[in-house]
Amino acid sequence: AALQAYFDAVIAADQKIEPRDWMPEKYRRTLIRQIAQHAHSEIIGMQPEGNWISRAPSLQRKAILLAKVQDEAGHGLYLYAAAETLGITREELVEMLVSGRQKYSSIFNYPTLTWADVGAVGWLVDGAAIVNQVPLCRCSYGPYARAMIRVCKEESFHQRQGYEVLHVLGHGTPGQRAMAQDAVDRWWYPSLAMFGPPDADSTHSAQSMAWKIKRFSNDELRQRFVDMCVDQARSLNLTLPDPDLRWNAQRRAYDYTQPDYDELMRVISGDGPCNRQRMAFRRQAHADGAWVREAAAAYAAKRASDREAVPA
Amino acid sequence: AALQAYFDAVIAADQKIEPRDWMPEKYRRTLIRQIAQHAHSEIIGMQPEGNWISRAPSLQRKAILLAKVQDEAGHGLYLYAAAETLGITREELVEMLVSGRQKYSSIFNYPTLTWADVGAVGWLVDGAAIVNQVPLCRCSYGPYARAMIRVCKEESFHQRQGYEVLHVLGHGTPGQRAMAQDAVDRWWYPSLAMFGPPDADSTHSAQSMAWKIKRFSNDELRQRFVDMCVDQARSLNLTLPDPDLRWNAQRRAYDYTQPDYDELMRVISGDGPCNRQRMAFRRQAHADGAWVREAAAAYAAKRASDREAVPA
Amino acid sequence: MSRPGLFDYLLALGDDALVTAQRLGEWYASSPAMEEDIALANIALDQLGAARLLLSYAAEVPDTALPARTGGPLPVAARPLDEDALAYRRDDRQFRNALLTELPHGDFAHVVTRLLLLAAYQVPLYDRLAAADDPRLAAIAAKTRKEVAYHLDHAATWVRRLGDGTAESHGRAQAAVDALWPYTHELFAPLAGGPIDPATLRADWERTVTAVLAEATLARPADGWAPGGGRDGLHTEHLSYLLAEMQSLHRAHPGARW
Amino acid sequence: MSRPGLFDYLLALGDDALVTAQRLGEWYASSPAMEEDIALANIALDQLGAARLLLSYAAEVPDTALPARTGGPLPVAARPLDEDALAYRRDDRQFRNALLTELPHGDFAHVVTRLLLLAAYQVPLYDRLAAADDPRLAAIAAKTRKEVAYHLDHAATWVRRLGDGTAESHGRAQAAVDALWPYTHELFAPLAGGPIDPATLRADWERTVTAVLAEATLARPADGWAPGGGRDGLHTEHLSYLLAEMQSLHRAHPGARW
Repeated sequence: AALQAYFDAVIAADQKIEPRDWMPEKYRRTLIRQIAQHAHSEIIGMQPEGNWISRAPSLQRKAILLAKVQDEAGHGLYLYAAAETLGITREELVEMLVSGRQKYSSIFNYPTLTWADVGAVGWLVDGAAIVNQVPLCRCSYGPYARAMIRVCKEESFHQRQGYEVLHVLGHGTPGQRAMAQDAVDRWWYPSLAMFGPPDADSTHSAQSMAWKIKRFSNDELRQRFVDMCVDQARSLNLTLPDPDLRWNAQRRAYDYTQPDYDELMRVISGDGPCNRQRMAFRRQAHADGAWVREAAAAYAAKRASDREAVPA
Repeated sequence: AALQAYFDAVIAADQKIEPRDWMPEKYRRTLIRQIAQHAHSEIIGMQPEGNWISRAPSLQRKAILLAKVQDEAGHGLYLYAAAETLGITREELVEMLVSGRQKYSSIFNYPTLTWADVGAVGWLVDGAAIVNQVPLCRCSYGPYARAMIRVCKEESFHQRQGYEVLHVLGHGTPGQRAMAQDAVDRWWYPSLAMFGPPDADSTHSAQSMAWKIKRFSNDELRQRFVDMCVDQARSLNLTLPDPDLRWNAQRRAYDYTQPDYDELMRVISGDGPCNRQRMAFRRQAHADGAWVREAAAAYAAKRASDREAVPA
Repeated sequence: MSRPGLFDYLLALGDDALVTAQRLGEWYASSPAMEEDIALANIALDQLGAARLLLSYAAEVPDTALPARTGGPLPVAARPLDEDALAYRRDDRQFRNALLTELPHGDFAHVVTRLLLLAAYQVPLYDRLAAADDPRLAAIAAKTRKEVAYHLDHAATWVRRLGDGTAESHGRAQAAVDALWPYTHELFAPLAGGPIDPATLRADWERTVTAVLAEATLARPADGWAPGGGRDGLHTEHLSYLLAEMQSLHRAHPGARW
Repeated sequence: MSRPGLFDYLLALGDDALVTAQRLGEWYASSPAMEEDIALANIALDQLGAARLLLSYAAEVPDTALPARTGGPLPVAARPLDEDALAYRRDDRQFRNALLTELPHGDFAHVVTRLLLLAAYQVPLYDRLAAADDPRLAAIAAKTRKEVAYHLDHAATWVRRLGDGTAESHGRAQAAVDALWPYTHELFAPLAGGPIDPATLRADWERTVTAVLAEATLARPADGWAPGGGRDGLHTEHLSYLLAEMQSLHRAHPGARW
């Protein structure tokens, strides 16, 4: 009870819980689930963008895209490390991903059909991720908050790069502009759905808000994202595919059409365009790497026993 | 001795030896080797041309190329069937190919680097093959002679198609013409080498001529090929890469530079640009097909035992 | 004949055939026996032949009958249209083939299973189209129906052999059926511009496929997933790779004749 | 600086780096551990960076210093030249990379073995070029030498682990060494236009590679086959597929900026 009181006081004071601190089991499990899902999303998220590395249309864009996909692997690593501070191993986390027992962000179950999708993913998907994640930099769990600071910094860099890709296309040839508009048309609603179901239907939110794992409601964040995108779309010379999008002077915010939450549920439950492809890719890479990981372990064991064999 | 006399008489009378006839063991073995090598060449020859099926630059050319590669499989089949009449099984023949114990024509160990190579292979390689093979339509062994009649008919169709590919390129854009000239530059000498070493160095020839398995010497056939190509090259708007090529009014034939027979020997012995690739491809396809062949055999066996199980 | 939507309808059928031919063409010299190399090349040639007839017809459809978005969000780059402009100068967002046809090949079981599932649809399709009001389409269909009947027969023979062959072949055949099954639903989705509602082909397809699977001792999957989008130019990530390779040479030489 | 042959020399080095980056880029998210995904992407980025510097320099070489056959039998299509024109608008017959770099990837053993064999050559190469008379080339080399030293170190670590790991990994590593070895000879063949005779790099390379193979308990192959031709634009059949994919988008939009 004293432990619980201390925990509550830390949360109330906007201080950080650290790995050595006592924490409620449910707080720990909620955090593991959330951080793991975020880490898995980075790992699976390498696929839709990696899909265009080999075909990037200039060497500079190829370098930027390679670096971005590399950063995603890096984010996956920090986040797995943050989750590990909660008493779960990397092996367990990876196993949860490849077995399908833990989810990753549903947005990565959509295909990247054209080069403009690389731009749209950067602008919209990374943009939505940032809106979601910036508040997490003040999350109550220290290692997660610190990981998020680093992740958000890089994500905003990626978002900027995505914006630039679309800016060039939006002001390019008619074919390029059409490609960009098509990508924005396809990614807009799935990006809105990234903020989760409407507040009325959101299950875990209340407890997470109390624990300061979550700081704003799904709908608040979604609105923030919409407001941010409207102006940027104009600069991109592109339109958002929502005929009902308009400024509401009373709310001082844009009214907009909600995404199709039934579709979101279908994709979450496994029936998106690429769920199986993404999982098959990840499982194949994991399985193909088994002999290498075994070899590395065997080699390390030999070196360790060599050292032991040295006379004292 | 009576058998030998009958055999000699048939050969002398330009009649055909048939599978049921007695024949000298060495005649049989020579024929098996020659027919098998020819069959293997058709099978391996599918690779350099098949390499361009997926990228043929028009649908019509794609259809023609697919049909040609299909014909090569067909030629492989007739020729294996002709060899089988000499008392060897298809399985043994295939095994000889994938184990590397029997050879295939060295020409297929060169890569097809551009689309123009498809034209050059048709024009020069099939052209040389026809010059080599037309006399075999009168070969003393009946099944082989009959197979060659069919093969030669189709080959001359292929040669015509190769000529047409080059003709379009030779009269096309500067880039197309350069591509065509480059292909002819690379395939000319290897095609000359297809007729084998100069007569002075040719080992099996004398006996084969006596048996009417072979009807002209390597050098006679090579000269016939050169003479045929010179005029055609002119119509193609392309040049043959031999500065010493010129009409010799006395011989009533073209003088020409001999191919590099040392290179021919290196390629035959395994060190051509593609020997390993061609063999690896063939072995892989053969190995990948093993489970299918087993399934087909198991299925056939079940059907056979079903039939036996029917009460009489 | 220039009904609205005819262009897209011809593209859908033509692209199914073209992409099928392209995938089969990748298998040159790779099948388990020479006889099968010949058979697969034959089938590829038939599909390619049908594609050429359909795309040539599409290329001649008057502009007035074209939909607002000619074959997708990007304009077809080459005018005048012909079969090669349509095959080589459209991007994947402009292709109308069903996703089933574009999936990369796995093993031989995958090759023949896909062919079974596709041909079982093409047989009643071309049977019905052979009686269509549109004489040009009817003529194409009359030629093609005989060919796809052979494709169906050939594929069914192999699926029976593999399904009822060895344990390994059974496992591979079942895996292929399971992987491909969800993509069959798209074949029966509404398709504007043609004389036939694809849904009316389903009963025939079911009968054929169910019978072959039963003879092959293979289970019919119970999978509710029904991916689609190909008819609207929304493909898998695989198609653009297929087209990059197929179109590379043609596009590298703008304006050239071949 | 505009020695005759400089253009081809820069292409040779730049194409080695570009094609290496392209092949490594195919491995995104496919390696045995996340740390390795990061490392391989890093190496790909370094090689791509070197390629960009070298091709940009090549693009600025004055026309008078170009050889008669500009980079091959086909003319480079785009003028003015820049790194993208050279990367995206040359055909395979105009690429100058060594064949070693273009071979398709097999397994992870193949990836790290190729990297070892290449980096063991690039380390002494860029060390020597860092002292070249040509200040621009020297500056590029000074930057690149540090990067390739890391590549060598990384690859050597893996080859030791795999060679001296399990029986399976040893077998795979030996198979990779055997398959790739013949292609190393080309690295030391004469190369005009540069300040260094590649043959003089061989002793260093031998020392490095022999030591790593010995530590890895791997046999040094005795294979006399020495395929070549890459420096003259005579490649394997694999390169044109790599380029078809790499160049597909760029070529589909002539004249566009990205």
